[in-house]
Amino acid sequence: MRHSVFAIVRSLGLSIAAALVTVIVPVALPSAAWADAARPVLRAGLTLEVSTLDPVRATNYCENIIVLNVYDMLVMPDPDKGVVPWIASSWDISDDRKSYTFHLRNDVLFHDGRAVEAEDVAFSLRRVLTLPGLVGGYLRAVDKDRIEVLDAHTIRLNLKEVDPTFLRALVNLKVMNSRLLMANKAEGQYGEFGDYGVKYLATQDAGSGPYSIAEFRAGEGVTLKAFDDYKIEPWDPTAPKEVKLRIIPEMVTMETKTLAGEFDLTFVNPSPPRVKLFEGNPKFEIDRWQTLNNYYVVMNNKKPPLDDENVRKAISYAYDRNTVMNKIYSGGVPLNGPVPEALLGKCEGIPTYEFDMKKAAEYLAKSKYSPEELKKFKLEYASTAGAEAFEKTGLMLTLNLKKLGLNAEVKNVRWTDIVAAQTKPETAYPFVFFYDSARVRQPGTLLTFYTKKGWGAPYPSGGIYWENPDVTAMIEKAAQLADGSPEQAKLYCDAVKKIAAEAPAIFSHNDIHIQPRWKYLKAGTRDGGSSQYEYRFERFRFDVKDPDFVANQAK
Amino acid sequence: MAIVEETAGGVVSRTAEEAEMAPARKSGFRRRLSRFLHNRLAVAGTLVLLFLLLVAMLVPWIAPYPDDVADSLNFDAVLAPPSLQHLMGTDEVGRDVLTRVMFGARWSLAMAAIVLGIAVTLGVPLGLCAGYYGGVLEQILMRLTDGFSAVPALVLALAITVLLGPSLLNAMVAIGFVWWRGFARIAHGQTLSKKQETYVVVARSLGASDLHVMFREILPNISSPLFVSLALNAGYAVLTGTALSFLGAGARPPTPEWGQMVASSRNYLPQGWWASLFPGLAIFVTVVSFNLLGDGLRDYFSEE
Amino acid sequence: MAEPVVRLTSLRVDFHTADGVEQVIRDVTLRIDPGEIVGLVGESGCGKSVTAKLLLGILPMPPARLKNGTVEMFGRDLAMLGAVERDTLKKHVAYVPQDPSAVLNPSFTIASQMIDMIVWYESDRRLLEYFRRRHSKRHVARAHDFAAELLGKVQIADPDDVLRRYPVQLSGGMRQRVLLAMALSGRPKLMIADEPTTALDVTVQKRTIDLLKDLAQREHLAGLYITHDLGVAREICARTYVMYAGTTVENGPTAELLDRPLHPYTRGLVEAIPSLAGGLPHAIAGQVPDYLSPPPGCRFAPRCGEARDLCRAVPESVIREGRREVSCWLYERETVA
Amino acid sequence: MRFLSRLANMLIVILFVSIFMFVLVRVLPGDPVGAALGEGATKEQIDKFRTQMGMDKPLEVQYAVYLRGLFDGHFGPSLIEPRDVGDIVWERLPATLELVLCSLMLAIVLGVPLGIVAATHRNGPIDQLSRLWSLTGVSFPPFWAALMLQLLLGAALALVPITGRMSGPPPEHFTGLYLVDALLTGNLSAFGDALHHLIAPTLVMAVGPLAQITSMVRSTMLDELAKPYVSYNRAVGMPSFLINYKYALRNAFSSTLTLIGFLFPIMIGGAFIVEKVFAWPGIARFGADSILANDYNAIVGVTLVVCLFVVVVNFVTEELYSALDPRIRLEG
Repeated sequence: MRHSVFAIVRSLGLSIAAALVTVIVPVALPSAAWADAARPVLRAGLTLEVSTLDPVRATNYCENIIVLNVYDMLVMPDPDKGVVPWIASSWDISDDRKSYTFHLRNDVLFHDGRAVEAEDVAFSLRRVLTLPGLVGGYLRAVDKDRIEVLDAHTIRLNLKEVDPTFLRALVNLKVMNSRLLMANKAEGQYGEFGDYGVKYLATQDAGSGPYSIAEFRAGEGVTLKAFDDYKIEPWDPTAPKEVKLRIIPEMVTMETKTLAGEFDLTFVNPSPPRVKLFEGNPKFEIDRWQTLNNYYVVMNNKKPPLDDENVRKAISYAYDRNTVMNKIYSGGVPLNGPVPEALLGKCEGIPTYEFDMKKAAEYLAKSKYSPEELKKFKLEYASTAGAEAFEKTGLMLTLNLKKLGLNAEVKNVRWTDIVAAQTKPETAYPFVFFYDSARVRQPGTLLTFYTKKGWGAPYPSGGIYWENPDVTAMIEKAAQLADGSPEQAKLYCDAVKKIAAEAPAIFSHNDIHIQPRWKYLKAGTRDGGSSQYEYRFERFRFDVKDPDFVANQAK
Repeated sequence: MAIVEETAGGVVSRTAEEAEMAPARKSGFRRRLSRFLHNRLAVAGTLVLLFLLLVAMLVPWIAPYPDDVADSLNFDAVLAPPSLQHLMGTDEVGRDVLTRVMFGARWSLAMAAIVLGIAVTLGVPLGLCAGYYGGVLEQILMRLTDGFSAVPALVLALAITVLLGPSLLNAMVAIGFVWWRGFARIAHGQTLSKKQETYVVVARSLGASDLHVMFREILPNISSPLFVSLALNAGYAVLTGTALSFLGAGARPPTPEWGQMVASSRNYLPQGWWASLFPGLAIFVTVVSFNLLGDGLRDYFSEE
Repeated sequence: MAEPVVRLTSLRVDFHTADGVEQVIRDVTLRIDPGEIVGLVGESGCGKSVTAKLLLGILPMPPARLKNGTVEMFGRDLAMLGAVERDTLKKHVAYVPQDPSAVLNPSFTIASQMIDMIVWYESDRRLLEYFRRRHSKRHVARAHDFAAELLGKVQIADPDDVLRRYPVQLSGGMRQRVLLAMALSGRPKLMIADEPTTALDVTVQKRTIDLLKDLAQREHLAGLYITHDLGVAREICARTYVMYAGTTVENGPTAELLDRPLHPYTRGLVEAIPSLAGGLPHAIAGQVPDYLSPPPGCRFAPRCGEARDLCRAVPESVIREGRREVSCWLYERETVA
Repeated sequence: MRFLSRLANMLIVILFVSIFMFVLVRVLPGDPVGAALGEGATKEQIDKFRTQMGMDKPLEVQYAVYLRGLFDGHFGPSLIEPRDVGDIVWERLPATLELVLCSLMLAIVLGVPLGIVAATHRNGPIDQLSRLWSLTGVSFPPFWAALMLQLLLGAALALVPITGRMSGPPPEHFTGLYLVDALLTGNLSAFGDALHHLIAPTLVMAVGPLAQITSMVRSTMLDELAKPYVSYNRAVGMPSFLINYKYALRNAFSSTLTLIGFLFPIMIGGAFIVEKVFAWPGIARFGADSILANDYNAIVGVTLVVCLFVVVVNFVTEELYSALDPRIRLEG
């Protein structure tokens, strides 16, 4: 038996050696260096799946970032001015504020080289209003049957009712190449429009934006290429000429790869302990800016004991905003009332509820419910499954409520189940923690949920079920006024004060966006005026001489 | 997993050689016990499991920070590394990891118990009937088992859990519902081999009812492989349960379930390695212990 | 007298198991002279097969351990030999195993297995040489012819047909003959047959025994024939050893030994044979002892009708009638051995 | 005949699973539409979507539509991705297959020799290690092992990529298996790239199967080595090499084949976790996401395709098994 041992050891050794070769050889092979120094490449990780590139179906931040770089709009959001001309070089508004005439630039090209025309705008608008999807909701004031193409570069849109948010909402109208889509339509239920190009757009683009889609690999990522004929803004030689976005579902992996120089920046906030890691790295710069994300705890005002104003106030006092803002989130700005100051303008005298357990107890004592009764109510705090910070906030709140003698508990619920529950006062959760990204950047949209109009919307705030006739009247009146006018601002301010006085929800804070990036990259350093518009990549700049840049580009 | 589902003689099977070399013996409890005790790893596994059971029962009294099981936040001690105060450190909201790992033993043992309870209740009678009656019934039942086996357990359990509504209890039910197929196979195979034995034939000729024969005559005689399989499957059930929790379909935070703990602490790797390392280790140790126990039981029950 | 082919002296083998040390072989002394077929008889579990395995070098150690004694084959002490030399000796040993159906590899044809063996013996224990020859058409063809010739020697009518078959396609008797043929492929000098006919039915048994006897004569084989069938032993073996519980208790020329057994155990065995003259056989009461804690002296004492106090000590073997030897306190030594 | 009846069996199993899954997703509670539309969808939009997906029709009508779809490989539109589930699944399948097959190969290549050495050197150090390994290797929670390995290999040692299938552009598409495609097109850098990316996920996926294959090979080899034909061959002086590798392994390998049939579905289950951690763009990651999002068509599509492959692999291993074992071949 003995002499065969050698044979066995040999064969075992061989297989181990083979395995080692498998491991080592690729290490030795240089990864295909297909980065070209002359064309700086921006690399970043996406933590959510990109399941469509269709602007109408895009829902998560990753899809949004791609879409807003591939498509252009009539107007461009601007953090200071609201919106600025873009494909539309100018526009006229009728006196009744129900009719908008846009004059389009005539030098804007789609990625296939065809000029953007009014017909494309009309097509895109009809498409967004016809297809199911979120973004259509922002444009619902538009009368779909009265879209008038006046000439190749002029279009008039008519509203069914005055909508102060309309111009800002136009950011959601991505202009698409109608002919390309019609040439590539698939069978569908929209008559002559087939499937409205839904299938095609899932993986292809039909835009006129600064980048076109070079490659989309489902589950892996998207590569964008600079559109050389982009005319609205001139190309800078140090702007990314190519953008490689890779889907990395695990946050920790994405951050590791960023630290390793495989990515240039992160789009989402690292968790507080990990921020330190970037802070401690001299090669990184961290941008911080206040967002317009309104964090609040929605309360179901129809569900006892939350139908009692005193109970709601007590709960508001029991909410430790500073802990949430600074320990759970990485800093923020307190939010008083449903609208952030950045949108509301100066408005003094909004009732606030600073964390104070004594006051909370006092208000609870004033409740029409006895302590025994109060104890019997089961107060569920619905936290969106997977949203860790939501859960931590809930733990804090329920812990404090327990100290007050209330029976509260955190329940992790899927997003779909939350929004489904919110549509009826009987099923709506007592508490839902959420943030509104104030996508349209106008107080009116945020305030809708405090009027009957917003009741039952499949959205966390749809489950507030609170109203006050005075507030409703003020909000309706403000909608008729010129957007941004002092009269309108005053009305919104008064409405906010009245809402805050009855504490229908716990108003928490606006968070701080934290963006770690390699120093050689100059990216947006403030809110882009609408969700994710800070990530228009053509505005990014590289320090192409930085050795780190050169080294990382090769990775 | 498959082999364990398939045959009771799975992962480390006792070999024919071992059987052959052992001279003829009178089998008896003592001898079996001594053989079991001789398998030091099996004894170690059993001790670990007993320890876990003890911890699970006594945890509210022995855990260092019993409040940390769920409703506790300590933002001043977030992700504190292991120290004398916190032997396994603290997690992302400052809860004591050791306490939560200890509480987690409850869920994992419950997972094993409930999953196997459901699986055995469903699978064994089905397998018994299939093996005992044979014919068309056997064909149908075994086709059914094949069908269930063709979809990976994790996938089917995941789908059922999600459709029932994600929760730990639903995950247990779903896994149990998926798990019966292995037991059905074993019961079926064993019943087939025992059906012709004298005591069964005698019982039948004496006019005993089918139910009596199946459950009073056959079942006790096929219980050894079932016991071995129970122990081995317990580990895999725990693994599957924690995997479901990791994917977000099982336990939800703040439930201190091990898979869920790894899932919610993984964003703090590598700095907060202790928060995901220890729950993961706990899973590993539990599963290994179940496997060792199963291995020992196989020795215990093995025929000469 | 010529050098014996096999000589076992005072063998003692222990088995180290989970339950303790089993003293399976306590004292085996055995000799086979050239051209002589020696029987080894006893109940099952007496250590006959262990003895054979020890001779063949296939007793797994551990758990087994040779505590005492020497094994000599062709005049060489096996313990002194290296593995290679020991294996070389095996070429000259024809092994006829107990269960012909289990011994042939079910996955290969008879031809494949026989050619493997023939080529291996020809390659002089060199693996590379073996592979070279095994893949050379010429060598394989030659080995094939030799295999057919061997099958002819064991009176197989259509060797080519048998060679093509898998073991499952052959009858038990056929398989046993194939094994006999294989045993001859190394041009052996010694045959070790471990109950070669137990698994066969009676008519086939008879023919196989005749064939064995015939072959042994023609090929001038010495042999050890293990059996529990005293009738078979009488037919084929010149001398016979009786083994009980790991001890060779008695030996002598087969006919004498069976006609006038000396040891009470041998007597018990002979009485257990159903005789044609009628009368029920008397089975020996009791069982082979537990090797974990065997009786201290004579191992047969607990079952022996004539046991005395003396039997608590181990009996020495004494020579009787010149050619017979027995280990029992009933007999006193005639001459100093 | 036996072949045909097995084929029929296979079809019955698939049909059974398809019916079971169809009923399951429709009977159990849960509303998928909200998930598909995302935050802030209005009630009208949800209803519109529902009609569009045909979910307002009676169950039997839905089943008819579903069955018709199955025959031409369509599973209906995905709710989370506006494409047909069939397209998504077929597009993503190669990634998962590549991962599973490579892991299986790794497990076999390492496990079989290890098992043999463990068996032939019983109670030696390798054997002790392999026995310990067979108990521990199957006990690693895959998600945890994946995270830890990722940290160790990728982050700490920076040895291998820890996400994705490729850094560079993929090779020209033939099979979708990058390794195969790269070889077919002679694209060596793509081959190296793909192989490099395979290392980490493959290691994690192979841990359990390696343990099981090792222990299976070990114990069947031990059984095999204890058989009379082995001691016979030893007795007649045949070399250990032939006995171990030619005789025993041949017989032991058939049971390993059966094991592979059982390992396959488990590995696909494991892919559901490994693909997520390693950002692997396969069917399993899509499956996990779609299941968690309650995407009816995707749940059915993914399970059916997985089931199809499991059944086919089992079929193939069984056929191979009987081809290897003359007893079955001759009796069948």
